[in-house]
Amino acid sequence: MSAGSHKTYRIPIGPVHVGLKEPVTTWLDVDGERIVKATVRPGSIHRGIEWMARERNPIQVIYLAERICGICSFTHIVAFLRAVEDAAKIEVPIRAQYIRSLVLELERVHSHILWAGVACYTFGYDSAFNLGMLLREKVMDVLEALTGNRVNYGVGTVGGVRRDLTPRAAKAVREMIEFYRREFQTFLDVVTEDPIAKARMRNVGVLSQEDAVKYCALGPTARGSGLRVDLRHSSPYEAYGDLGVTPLVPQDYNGEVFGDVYDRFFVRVMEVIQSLELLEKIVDGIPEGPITWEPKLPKVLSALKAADGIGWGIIEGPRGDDTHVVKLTKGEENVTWWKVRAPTYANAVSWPLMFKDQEIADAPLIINSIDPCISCMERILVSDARAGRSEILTRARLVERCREKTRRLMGA
Amino acid sequence: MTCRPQYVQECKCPDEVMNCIRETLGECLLEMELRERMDGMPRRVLYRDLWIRLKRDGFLKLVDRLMEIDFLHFHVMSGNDDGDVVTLNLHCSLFREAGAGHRLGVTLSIPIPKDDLVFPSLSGRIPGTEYSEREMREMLGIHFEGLQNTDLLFLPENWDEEIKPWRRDETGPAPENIRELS
Amino acid sequence: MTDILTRLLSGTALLFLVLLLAILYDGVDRLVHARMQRRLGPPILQPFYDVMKLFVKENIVPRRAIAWVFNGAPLLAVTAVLMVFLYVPMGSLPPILSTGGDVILIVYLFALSAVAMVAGGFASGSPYANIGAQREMVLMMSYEVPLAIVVTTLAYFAYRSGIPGEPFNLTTFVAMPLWGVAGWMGVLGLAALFVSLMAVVPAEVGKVPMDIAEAKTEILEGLICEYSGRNLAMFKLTFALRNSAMCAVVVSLFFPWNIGSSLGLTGAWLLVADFLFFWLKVLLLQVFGVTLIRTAFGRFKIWQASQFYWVQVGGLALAGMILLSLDLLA
Amino acid sequence: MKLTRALEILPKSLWVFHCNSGSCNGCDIEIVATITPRYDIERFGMKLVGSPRHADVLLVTGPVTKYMTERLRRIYEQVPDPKVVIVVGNCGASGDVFYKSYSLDGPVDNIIPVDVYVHGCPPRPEAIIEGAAKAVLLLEKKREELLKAGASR
Repeated sequence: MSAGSHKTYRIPIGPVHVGLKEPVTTWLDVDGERIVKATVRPGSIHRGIEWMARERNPIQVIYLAERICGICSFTHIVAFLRAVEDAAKIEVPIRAQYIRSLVLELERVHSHILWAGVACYTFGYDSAFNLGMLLREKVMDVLEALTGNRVNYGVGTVGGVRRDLTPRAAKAVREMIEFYRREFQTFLDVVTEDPIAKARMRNVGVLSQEDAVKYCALGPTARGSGLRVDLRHSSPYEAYGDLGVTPLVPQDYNGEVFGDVYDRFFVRVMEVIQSLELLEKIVDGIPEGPITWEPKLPKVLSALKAADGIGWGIIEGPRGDDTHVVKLTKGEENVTWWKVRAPTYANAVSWPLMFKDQEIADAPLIINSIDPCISCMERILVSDARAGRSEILTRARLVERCREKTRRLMGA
Repeated sequence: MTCRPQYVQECKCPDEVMNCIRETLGECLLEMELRERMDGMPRRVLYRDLWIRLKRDGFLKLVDRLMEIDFLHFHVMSGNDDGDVVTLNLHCSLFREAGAGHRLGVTLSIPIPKDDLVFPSLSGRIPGTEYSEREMREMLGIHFEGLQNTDLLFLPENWDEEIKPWRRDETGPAPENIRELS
Repeated sequence: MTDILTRLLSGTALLFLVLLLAILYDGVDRLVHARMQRRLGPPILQPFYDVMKLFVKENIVPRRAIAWVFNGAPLLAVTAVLMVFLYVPMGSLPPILSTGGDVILIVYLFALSAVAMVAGGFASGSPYANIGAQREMVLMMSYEVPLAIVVTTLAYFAYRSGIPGEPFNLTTFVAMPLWGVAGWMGVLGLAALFVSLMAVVPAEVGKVPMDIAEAKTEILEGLICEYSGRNLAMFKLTFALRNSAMCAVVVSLFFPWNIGSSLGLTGAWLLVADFLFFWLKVLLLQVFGVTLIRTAFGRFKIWQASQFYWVQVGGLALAGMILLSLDLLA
Repeated sequence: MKLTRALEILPKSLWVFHCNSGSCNGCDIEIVATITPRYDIERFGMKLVGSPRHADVLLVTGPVTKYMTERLRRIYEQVPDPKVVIVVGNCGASGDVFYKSYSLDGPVDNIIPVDVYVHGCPPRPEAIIEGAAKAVLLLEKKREELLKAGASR
């Protein structure tokens, strides 16, 4: 290592990353293996979704909201729907609320297991990754049985849900709960008790409780820093008021809080087990009744056209609270404006703090630690100095270049 | 002002907060509404949202007052071009850690005249607002006084900074800036 | 003259065979790894396909790279490791260059190939490759210490306990297994040395948990990040060969027993049987020493790996040394 | 020609580099699902690699954002010949729900030449594997072209 000399150089992590506004390029100023400074630059996947929504009616926006992020798609839908229902004063039937909660919890299970697996993959623990992903297929099967899709389920609609919970699906959910109760402990043991895994995660990317408050951290990131914040507890929505969720913090289990990657990992893995309990309560307690406020779409649309006002929907997604704000104007079919705040948007502000004085080896892990979306693992790009080239490449030129290279290759 | 970076464990009732806001703002308060969010079985109030419309002059005073009650957790800023004014909404919450059903959502909605699009930055008080302020700057053209970092956040490096994507007037994206993919 | 010619011919043939075996063993490694992760895994010949494909792919030299170092490094790396096999006795087959070299030379050859890779990494002009090269260097400095302790202790022990032959030559160890010479303390010491040598293997071959220099998810394959086509193929060969070479050396040092003579074979059959048995031992060692370890653990950080080699493995090697010395005194 | 023999083996080894150019992540998790035990693409000799220099196939997801355009071109150039580009997901093929925006430059074939489209939002892992199988055939064809170009010289 460059001992003595303090020549720092910049390496980029990213820019390919995920979510609505969550994709991030992180420029790390590195001295040897140590990170001196981190600059975060999101925006590589800014698609202008909020702007697109201005030309669509709320029902159409649902499908746009679903594609903000493929992992927490249902979270975004429910947050959006709650905002619309708040603005239009629509009451959702109880059964629909339970089904929404059910899918939200299933999504949390799949998201957390995916994240835990990917985190293991990030520090080269492929076996745990494979084990995690193997376990995750079970919840994907249940989601498929319930909704017909593995990802982007399309079950939400204004005033309710589009798919009922059939007895068969309920049985599948119960089976899944049994399966995880049996099998998930192995994964937990493999990862939390592995010495290398622990060494890689402990005291890495620390976010103190004070900073977590100041930088408005959310979800498992905040809970990993010891804050008892969980919207399912502090402002219950849908069926969560009946389920009684308590925030899960590491100090209740381990006695102390480090606020590091391990704590965030621990919170997420334990939340899977918590979700299983919630799922059981939901399946047991789901009441009979209609699943939509109004099954006929034209009626819904006319009600939305007549609505006027701003609605705010905020729910606890797998990664933290997801905020949607919608303005509907009387006489206008389309959404006037719409604001989405995915959890990573808020959590990313605290990234530079976590990076300070860490090693490059930890950088992808730290990036991962707040964002359980599939990480930048295989998508870190090398950006080179040739970026300064001013020539604009057309597609024809590119093909030409490609052929040129071929000729060069064959000539050599 | 130094804020205490922790949440209170006990909440105040919404009426008390509302009185406090009324006192602090005086004539700067334009409108205040308390919404009760009902859900569950039996249907009952699960949490409350407070919607406040206020003048720009009373904004900092109110934030400081609310910070004395609890650390104001900042969610996001939203905004819209409403013709003569740009409306900026700050979505925050109080009593985040104060127990079941006690969180109080607070939305501060402030109209800013277009000929004077200046707003005080909160990033000194709540560092978590930095991204939102940068976003509002590039999307709506609001100048935040005291915001250190004014780099582009979401738009590409070669973006023409005169174009503000969310504006509906001549500074918004012109048809030639918009691409139809299919 | 004819001697040199036969050696040249047999050497080439042997190296070719070794190359094939090393690649095949890489396939076994991948298959076993996949099966242990409850996957079906690639076909056993997958590494052959990979390497052959890479040889016909385009070979890109980055503009900022120093071309001759960049292209020369893989060649040097692969040659250095291949050379190792010329000094390793395989079964009852004596090493091709038996007179010329000893264990110290083998250690140097390993180091040379590692240095070649580092040079290639530095020459590619990418920050990731740069970091990878730095890490490889640090790693090298860390694992060389236990390696040196093990090798010198064994040679010293062989010399003092009066085993005939050059103390540093591998043939010496093969001719007379040390386990039989040592007392109970010596056996303990040998076991300690064996374990510490096995701990060095993952670092030498660049596999998890010591694949720090090539970490895919951290620094994009690090060292070999900028390599493509032919050069990359040669690096892949280097990794496969290092794996087999390292295990072959360990087998020669610690498990030199042969099967042929006890089966009553003679002549060419003896050579063939011992040769196969030797490679079987190498395979077993590779599966247990490398594949199992890489399945069971995650990746170390560079300072954790350094610490591991300096403190734990180094300590174990020292303990082995002390035990063996005590055994000599007793 | 000896090279031809060697080339017959090529399709059995397919190294994939994955680039997200603005996708919603749905395709990306399905791509991850294909490398996990249930779908395990390694049994066909495919694997995800960390550097475009090692890749045979460039897998692109998402409608290309303006920020990513240049980067996508650069990655495309870094992939050594012969190479195949697969677009996974509807939005990379046509824009899909993101059909009109101020910050998109896509779809992908507007930026780089695309060989295989895998449709679906997101496509199932089986569909992605099928796309890869198509890519294998194309790769073979491209290699033959390469050979011809080499022979004519």
